[in-house]
Amino acid sequence: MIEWLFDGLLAIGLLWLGWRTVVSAELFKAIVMFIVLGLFMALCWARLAAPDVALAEAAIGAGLIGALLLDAYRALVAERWQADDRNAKPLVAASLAILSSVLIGGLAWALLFSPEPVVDLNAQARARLADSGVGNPVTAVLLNFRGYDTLLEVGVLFLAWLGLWTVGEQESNSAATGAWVEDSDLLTALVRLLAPLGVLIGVYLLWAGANEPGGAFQAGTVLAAVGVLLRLSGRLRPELSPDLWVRFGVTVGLLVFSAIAVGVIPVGGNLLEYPGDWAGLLIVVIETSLMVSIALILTLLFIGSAGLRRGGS
Amino acid sequence: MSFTAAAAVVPVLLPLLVAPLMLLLGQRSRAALLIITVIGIGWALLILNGQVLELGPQRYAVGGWGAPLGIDLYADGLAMLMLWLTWGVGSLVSGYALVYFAHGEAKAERFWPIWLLLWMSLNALFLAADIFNLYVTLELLTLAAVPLAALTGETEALRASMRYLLFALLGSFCYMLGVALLYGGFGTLDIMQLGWLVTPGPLAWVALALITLGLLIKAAIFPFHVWLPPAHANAPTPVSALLSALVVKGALYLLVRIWFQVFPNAGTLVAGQLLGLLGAMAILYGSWQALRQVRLKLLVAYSTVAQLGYFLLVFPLANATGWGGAILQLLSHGFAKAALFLAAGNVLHALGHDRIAQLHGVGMQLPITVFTFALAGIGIMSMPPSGGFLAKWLLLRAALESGQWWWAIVLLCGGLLAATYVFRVLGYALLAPAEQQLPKVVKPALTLELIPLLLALISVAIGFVGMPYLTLLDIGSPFSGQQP
Amino acid sequence: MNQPLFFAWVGAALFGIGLYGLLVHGHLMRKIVALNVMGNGVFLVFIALARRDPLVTDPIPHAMVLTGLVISVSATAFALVLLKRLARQAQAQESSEHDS
Amino acid sequence: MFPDWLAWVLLSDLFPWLLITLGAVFFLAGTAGLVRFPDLFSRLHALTKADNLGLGLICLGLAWHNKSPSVALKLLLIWLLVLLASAVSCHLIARYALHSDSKVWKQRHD
Repeated sequence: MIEWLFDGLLAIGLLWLGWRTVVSAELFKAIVMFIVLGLFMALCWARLAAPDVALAEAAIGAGLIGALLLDAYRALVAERWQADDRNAKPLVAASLAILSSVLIGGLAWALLFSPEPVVDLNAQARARLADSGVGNPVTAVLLNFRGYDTLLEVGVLFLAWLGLWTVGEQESNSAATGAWVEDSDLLTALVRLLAPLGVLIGVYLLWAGANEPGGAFQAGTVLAAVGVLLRLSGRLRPELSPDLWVRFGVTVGLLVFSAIAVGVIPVGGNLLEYPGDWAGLLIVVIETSLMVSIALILTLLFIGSAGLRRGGS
Repeated sequence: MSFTAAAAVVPVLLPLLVAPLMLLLGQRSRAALLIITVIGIGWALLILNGQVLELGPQRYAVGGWGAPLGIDLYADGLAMLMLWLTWGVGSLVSGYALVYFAHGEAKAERFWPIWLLLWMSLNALFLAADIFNLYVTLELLTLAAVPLAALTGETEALRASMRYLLFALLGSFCYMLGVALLYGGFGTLDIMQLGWLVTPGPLAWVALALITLGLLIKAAIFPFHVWLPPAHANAPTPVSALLSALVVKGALYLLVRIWFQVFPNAGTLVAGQLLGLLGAMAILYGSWQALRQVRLKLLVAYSTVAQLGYFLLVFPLANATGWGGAILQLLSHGFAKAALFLAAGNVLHALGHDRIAQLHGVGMQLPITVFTFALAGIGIMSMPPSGGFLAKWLLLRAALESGQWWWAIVLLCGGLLAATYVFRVLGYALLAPAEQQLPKVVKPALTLELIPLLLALISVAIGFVGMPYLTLLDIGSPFSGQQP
Repeated sequence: MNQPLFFAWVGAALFGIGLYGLLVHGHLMRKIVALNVMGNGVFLVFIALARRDPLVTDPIPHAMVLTGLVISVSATAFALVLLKRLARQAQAQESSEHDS
Repeated sequence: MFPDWLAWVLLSDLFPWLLITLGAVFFLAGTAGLVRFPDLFSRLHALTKADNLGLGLICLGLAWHNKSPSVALKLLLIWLLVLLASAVSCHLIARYALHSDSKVWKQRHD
């Protein structure tokens, strides 16, 4: 009973936040609602026994996307952008609402009559877990069973950085004219304390990921949080045009992962088929290099941010 | 196991490795890396092609686990044809781009890694046999295509790319929700296993509807075409060619994979006619819009909207003939459209504008380019002898044989409209200029004129390779064994 | 009714709400936020279905959602960068047109 | 020295729930302050003060309930981190507001 109460409250919270995100009259409110929605999602993942996802969601979904959205919001306000924000007319909006409701109804109907799966992939994954080289089933799926997906996904991250480099600008908006908040003792103290602690937690998550919730993505995101903190407080000011070190950093994960993926072909037989006892070690090497690239790329996403500045202009 | 068996992974892994190297090693090694990529992929495709011809469809278990736990790659005749198309158009356009970007290092430095990843994602998409892996390749494709479309940095291009990105992401999420439903209901992600396991029911129908919707959005099929013309027309010339010739084909390819392999029994009369109707609307509306355009590149882009519509006729005309015609349409349109966009780009570069009504005298100044435009136009307006003609002739035959004469009318109208817009451009271009005054032009480099010509020649030549094409297509086809 | 189905329904509803937001708003940033709501809905359906067996959760949807999360943050970040650039450039263009 | 009833309360299963409930009350108060208080500075005051205390009580209650030193240590760490983060972010927001001349509410005497 108490469980249903909790689930019910969680569901109502999710739906209400989702709804407010979509219908709030002001953009700023919508963004805040979305960030809170992210936190509720993390809670929901924890409730549904998905700690790996909860960790990633709290760091990425709520934290990083939230910061990115607020940053973009600030840039738009600073530019006084006359956005094309004509919303649909009431009649159109009503028909769209009906359309969406029909879609939700159809989905609910489909889910209600979902057949019982014949193939039990869960059991198969658990049965082969011992051969995967790691003890955390999610890590096993990500880096071994479905490692090919992850390899391509690292390509997506690399592309996000390339896209940023193509269309991004450095501290472009008018908000970037104010002075940096550098003289705050409290902020300095926070950075001094959090930066090493963040690095410690990141490395711990990487190391723990083999057998417990965690892994390269969670670790990379925590490191990126440190990077973003340094970036937003003006202590780290990377250039948009990357020097050789940055180029190396953003590609090292992809290079190491694909080199190992190909390198094991003569020994293991297939792409990404880690030979025997080497699986665990190779996965650690891959995850470490992935962590570096992920942390760097996620930090660089804030390259065009105005950062923490005094309220000028 | 030897590397010959690993031929299937080269088209994916080679560009994936070369892309970061391009970024690290810089300008000097660019041409060398490019040549390695082109030759490496071509060589791997030759081996793979041999295996497919000899042994039938090939499966490759990444990681050695095998589906459903692992991810399999799968190559049949259709996949081979798409891979060859990508290789052919990709290599030639790469050559064009080497010259095109020679005087703009800032753009070139960004173009090359992104384009290689785009190539990689196309190859990965054509080889994928796992519906979630396909989602990842679709996202790769989007996140590579959009920055390329925005490469010029002009406001119009940025606005078009933004719209493109939003549409593509909407399509992705629809597709991914369909994948979630299928996994929830049937417990596997492998296309072939799903084909055996999927049972009709609410879950399967809703999943198919979501996946189809997502892919139609990504393939810019009418009425979801609105993002395509501005995005394709405002991109740099080589990018326009790649986007129109290859990128939209990814989603269409996936559409037939899902419909004919995951839901082999879904091709009911109603669903097929409905998709065919969308195709017909795309043909008529796209051609009509192309006719009304003022700018050459937009005309070519609207022509893409129309030409993609022909492919959807494979759903009502689902038999060996229709299948052969529809796939051939993808191939010949790929080459012809790349040629058209490159030729249009040459005109734009030479004149500084691409307003159709002011093309007088271009035919005298840029004879090769205008000839290329005409040659590629033959396929677009489906006149013999060309791949485009053969494709539409097969579709026409399929329509008449199955008694669905209404598609034949659409085909004929589409061809007529296409002929009108192609001749409209040629008419202006070949017209003698007023007052005997030739327009001032910046002549493009010879390579920039020859490469589109080569592409146009290939699009015509495809009309003559009927038998080898049909042999390859038959391998692993849902209509395998039937006489087209 | 059981817990997985319940949360899968919530996920479906979030997807629909996000779709409504995407279509009804003209502002590009509202659209980006709405797309992310849709994404959360899809992820919730995945994770809910992984709970079919209440004793051992299925790790495969978890891995797929992690992949999806990273992809969606990449796409969102790129979309926002594009939006910022577009906003600045369009605004600059507009004001210069007003001046002349 | 130690009254029996106090020992009984501390050892009973009820005590951690008491702490958690008390913590929740503080959260509620903080939220009420956030919604009802007239200006940014008093809102920040209500939010950070009351919520930090509330979280501390909840952490204490959970640690008590769990009876494991390592869990207690983790909870303590969480509380300290939140204290630190909320102190700094409150400070930054207040400073930003001060610099951009946010209105300070004053009691009107009339």
